[in-house]
Amino acid sequence: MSDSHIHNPDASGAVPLLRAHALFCERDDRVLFSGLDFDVQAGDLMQVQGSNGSGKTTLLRILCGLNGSYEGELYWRGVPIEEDREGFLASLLYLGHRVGVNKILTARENLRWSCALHSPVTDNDIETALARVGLAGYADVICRNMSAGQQQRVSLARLLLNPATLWVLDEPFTTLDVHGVRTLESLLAEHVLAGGAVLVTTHHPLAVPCTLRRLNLDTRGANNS
Amino acid sequence: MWQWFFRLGSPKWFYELSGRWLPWLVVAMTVLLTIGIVWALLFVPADYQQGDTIRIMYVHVPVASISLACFPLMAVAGVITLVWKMKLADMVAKCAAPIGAWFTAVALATGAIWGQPIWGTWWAWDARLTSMLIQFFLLIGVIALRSAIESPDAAARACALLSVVGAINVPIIKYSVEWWNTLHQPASSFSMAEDSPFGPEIWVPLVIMIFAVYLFFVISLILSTRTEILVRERRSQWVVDLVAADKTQGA
Amino acid sequence: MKPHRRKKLTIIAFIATGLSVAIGLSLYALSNSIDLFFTPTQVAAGEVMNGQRIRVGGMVKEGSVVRSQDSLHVEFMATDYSHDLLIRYDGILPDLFREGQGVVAEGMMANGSFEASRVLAKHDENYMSVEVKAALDAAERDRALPAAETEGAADGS
Amino acid sequence: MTALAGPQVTTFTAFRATLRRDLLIALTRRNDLLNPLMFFLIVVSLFPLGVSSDPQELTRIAAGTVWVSALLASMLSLDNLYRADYEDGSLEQLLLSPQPLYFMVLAKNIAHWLVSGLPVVLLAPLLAYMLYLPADAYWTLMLTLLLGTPVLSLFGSIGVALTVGLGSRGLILAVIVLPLTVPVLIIGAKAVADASLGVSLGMHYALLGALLALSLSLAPLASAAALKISVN
Repeated sequence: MSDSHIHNPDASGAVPLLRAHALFCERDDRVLFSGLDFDVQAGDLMQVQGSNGSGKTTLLRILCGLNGSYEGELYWRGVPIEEDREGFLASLLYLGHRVGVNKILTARENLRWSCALHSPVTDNDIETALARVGLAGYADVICRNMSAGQQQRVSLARLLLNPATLWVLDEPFTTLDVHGVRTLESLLAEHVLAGGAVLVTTHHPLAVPCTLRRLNLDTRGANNS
Repeated sequence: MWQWFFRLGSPKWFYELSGRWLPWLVVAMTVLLTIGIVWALLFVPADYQQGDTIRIMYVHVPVASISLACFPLMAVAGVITLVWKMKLADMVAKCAAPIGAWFTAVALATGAIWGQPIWGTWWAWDARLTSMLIQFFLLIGVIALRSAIESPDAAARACALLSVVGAINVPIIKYSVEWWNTLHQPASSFSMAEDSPFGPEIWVPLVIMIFAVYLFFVISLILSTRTEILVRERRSQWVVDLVAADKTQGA
Repeated sequence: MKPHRRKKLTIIAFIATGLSVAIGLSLYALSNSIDLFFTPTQVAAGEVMNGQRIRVGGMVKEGSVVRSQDSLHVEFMATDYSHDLLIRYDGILPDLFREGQGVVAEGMMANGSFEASRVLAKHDENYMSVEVKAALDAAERDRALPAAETEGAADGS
Repeated sequence: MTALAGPQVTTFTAFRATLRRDLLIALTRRNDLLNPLMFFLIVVSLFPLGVSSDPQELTRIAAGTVWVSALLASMLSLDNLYRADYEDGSLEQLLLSPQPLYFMVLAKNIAHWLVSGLPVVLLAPLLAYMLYLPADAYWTLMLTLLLGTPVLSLFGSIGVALTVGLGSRGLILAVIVLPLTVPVLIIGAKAVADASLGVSLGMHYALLGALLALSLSLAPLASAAALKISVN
C-alpha cells in the first residue's frame, strides 16, 4: 500500500538519492568515523552495522539533520541538503529510539498529529494502517495502556501513512515480537521494491526478499552482500 | 578581509599573536594604571558637592563601562559562533562571561559605596544600579547554562543563543528600569568642549583610568582565553609540540 | 513560487508585522510624557489624597530648613518655584541634601504637610572642583552687581 | 491511501493540528491545568500572612503581589511545554517535519498560554479582591495580565527549549528566564498601581503591547533555534 505513490525519477541510478561524502564526526575527543563515503540509491535497503558505541545512531541523526556537529557533505538527489532542507524533510521519515508516541493520547490522535505535519490522512487511512501493523481495534486506546511493542507499532504505522521516499529507522525491531518483526521486514521489502530507500540499524539479522547492503562503521566501508 | 577574519578564528594563530602582544599590553596597562590612580587619588581637586567621595568615580565609571560592554561583546561572539561556527568566538565568549560578571559585581559594589554618602543609603533601587543588577543576573544565567550542559558544542551554541537574546533584552530592561525609576543622575557627557561640566583636571585622569581598566579587561580576557585554547586544543599537534618544548626548556 | 520559499516569506512577513507593531506602539508610548513624581503644584491642586503613598520632588527652598535641636527631626520646604510644600522627616539626611538642591521624598500627605518616610537627594550631573565652583559663584555674584562695577571686576580678573 | 507524492499539508493545517494536540494533552491531564492555578492562589494568599493583613498595606502591595505570583505560576508550568515531547521523541518528529518550526513553536506557545496563562488572568480579580485592590484597578489588572502573560510564555519557551535536554534543570530555568521578564513585570505592576492613582494608562498598555508584538514575532525564532540545539 505504501508503494503506489513512490515514483522514481532516477531510474538510471545516475544521481543517488542520498550521498554522503567525507563525513567526519568526533564525540568527547573520540573519532567516531572519518572520511566516510556512501551512496543510497533508490531501491536500496541499507543496514548500518557496528559495535555498540560505534556511532550508528549518531550517523543516522546526522543524516536527518538532528545532529549538526559533523564535517563533510550531504546531498539529497544531488543537491546539498542545506540548500533545500524542506524538500529533503518532505521525503524523509525518521523513527528513532524514542518512538514519538505521546502516552496521554490515543493511537489515532498521535498519528493524526504526526501526519498533519506531513500529508493529510483520513481516519480510515489510520485504521487501515494500524490494522496492517497488527493493532486492529486499538485506534482509540490510550497509548499509556499499551505495551512497549504496541507503542512501537503505533510509531511504525507512520511508515504506511507518510509518503516518504527515504526511511531512516534506528533499532526499529527492539521491542517487536516475532510477528511484528515479520510485518516490519515485509514493509521494508515492499518499500525498497517500490523504489524507496531504507537506512536501518539493527542487530537483528534481516530476512528480506531483496538485496541488502551493509554499511559497517567498524571497518568503515559499504559493501553489498 | 574575509581571509583575515577566518585566520582570526584559528586558535593557534590567536595564541601566537596574543603571546607576542601580551607583554606590551601589560606594560601599557601598568603605566596607565599607575598614572591614573596617583592622579585620581592625589591631584584631582575635590568636587564642590561631593568632596573626596568623587574619587570613587575613577574606579566605578571605567568598571561600569566595561560591564556594559560585556553583553554586546558576548552577543557578537554568539552571532559568530552560530553563523560561522568559529571555535575561537565561543572560547572568548566563555571566558568573557565570568570576567564580565566580576566586573559587574565590582561596579555594583563601588556604586553602593558611592551611594552611601551621596544618597544616604548603601543600596537604592535607582535605575542604573537596578539595570546593572539585572544584567548581572543575566550573566549568571549564561554562566549557569554553560556549566549545566555537558557537551561543549551544544553548550557553545546554547550560550551563544542566550547571549543574543539577552543582548536584545538589555536595552529593553534598561529602558523599562529607567522608566520605572529615574533617581540617578542622567549620563554625563564626556565632551571636551570648553563648556563641558567637566574640567580637564577631572576628565583627563578619568580617560586614563578608562583606558587602563579596558586594558586590564583585555589582558584578563586574553589570558583566560589562552588557557581555554590550550585545554580545548590539547590533542592538536601544535599544543603537544608547545608543551614538549616547554618541558625540555624547564629541564 | 516554490513552497519552501513561500513558507520562508510567510515567516518573514509575520516577523516584519510584529516588529512594526512593536515599533509603532513604543513610538506612541514615547510620545506620552510621564510623571515620575508629584510636584508641589500638583499637590497644591489637590491631585493627591490624604494617606496615599506618593513621591514628591522639588528643590529645597533656600533658608527653609529647620533642624530640631534634640532629635533628628527636620522640616523644610520643597518648591517648584510656583508652589511650596512643607516636608517633615525623622532621620538622617543624605550628604548632598542642601538648600537649593533637588530632593525627592517618599511618604504621604497629612494635614496639609508631607510626612516623609525617606528623603533622597537628587544630585545634578555637574562635577566641579571646589575652586571652580567658587569662581563660578563669584562670577554669578559679579553679574548680579551693577554694570559699571562688573566691568571693573572683569578688568581686575 | 492518497496517491502520488501526496497533496502537501499547508502550514496552517499543521499549526492547527499542533495547537489542537497540545490542548488535548493539557485537557486530558487536569493536573497540568490546575497546579499552576493552585500555586498562584497559594502564593498570593501567603503575602497577607507574611506581610500584614492590614487592608491599607495590602492595597499597596496588591498589584505587585498578583503580578509576581502570576510570573512564578507561569514559570512553574513552563516545563510541560517541551519536556514530555522531548522524552517520548515527539520533538524529533516535530523538528523533522517539513513545516516551519517557527509556526509549530508558536502553536505550542499559544496552547501553553491558553492552559496556564489565561486561567491566571481569569482568577486574578478574585485574588485582587482578597488583597483589597481598589475597584477601579480591576480592569487594568486583567488587561495587563492579558497582554503580559503571553510574553511570559513566549520568553519562558526560549528558556525551556534551551534546558529541555538537561537532566537537572529545576532552578536553571528560573535563573535564565526570570531576568528576561523584568520589563513585563515592571510595566504590568506599575500600570495596576497607577490605575488607582488615576494616571492615564495609554502608555503602559502601548508598552506592554509593544513587548507582546516583539516577543510574538522574535521569541519563536529563538525557541526554534534553541530546540534544534537541545535535540542535537
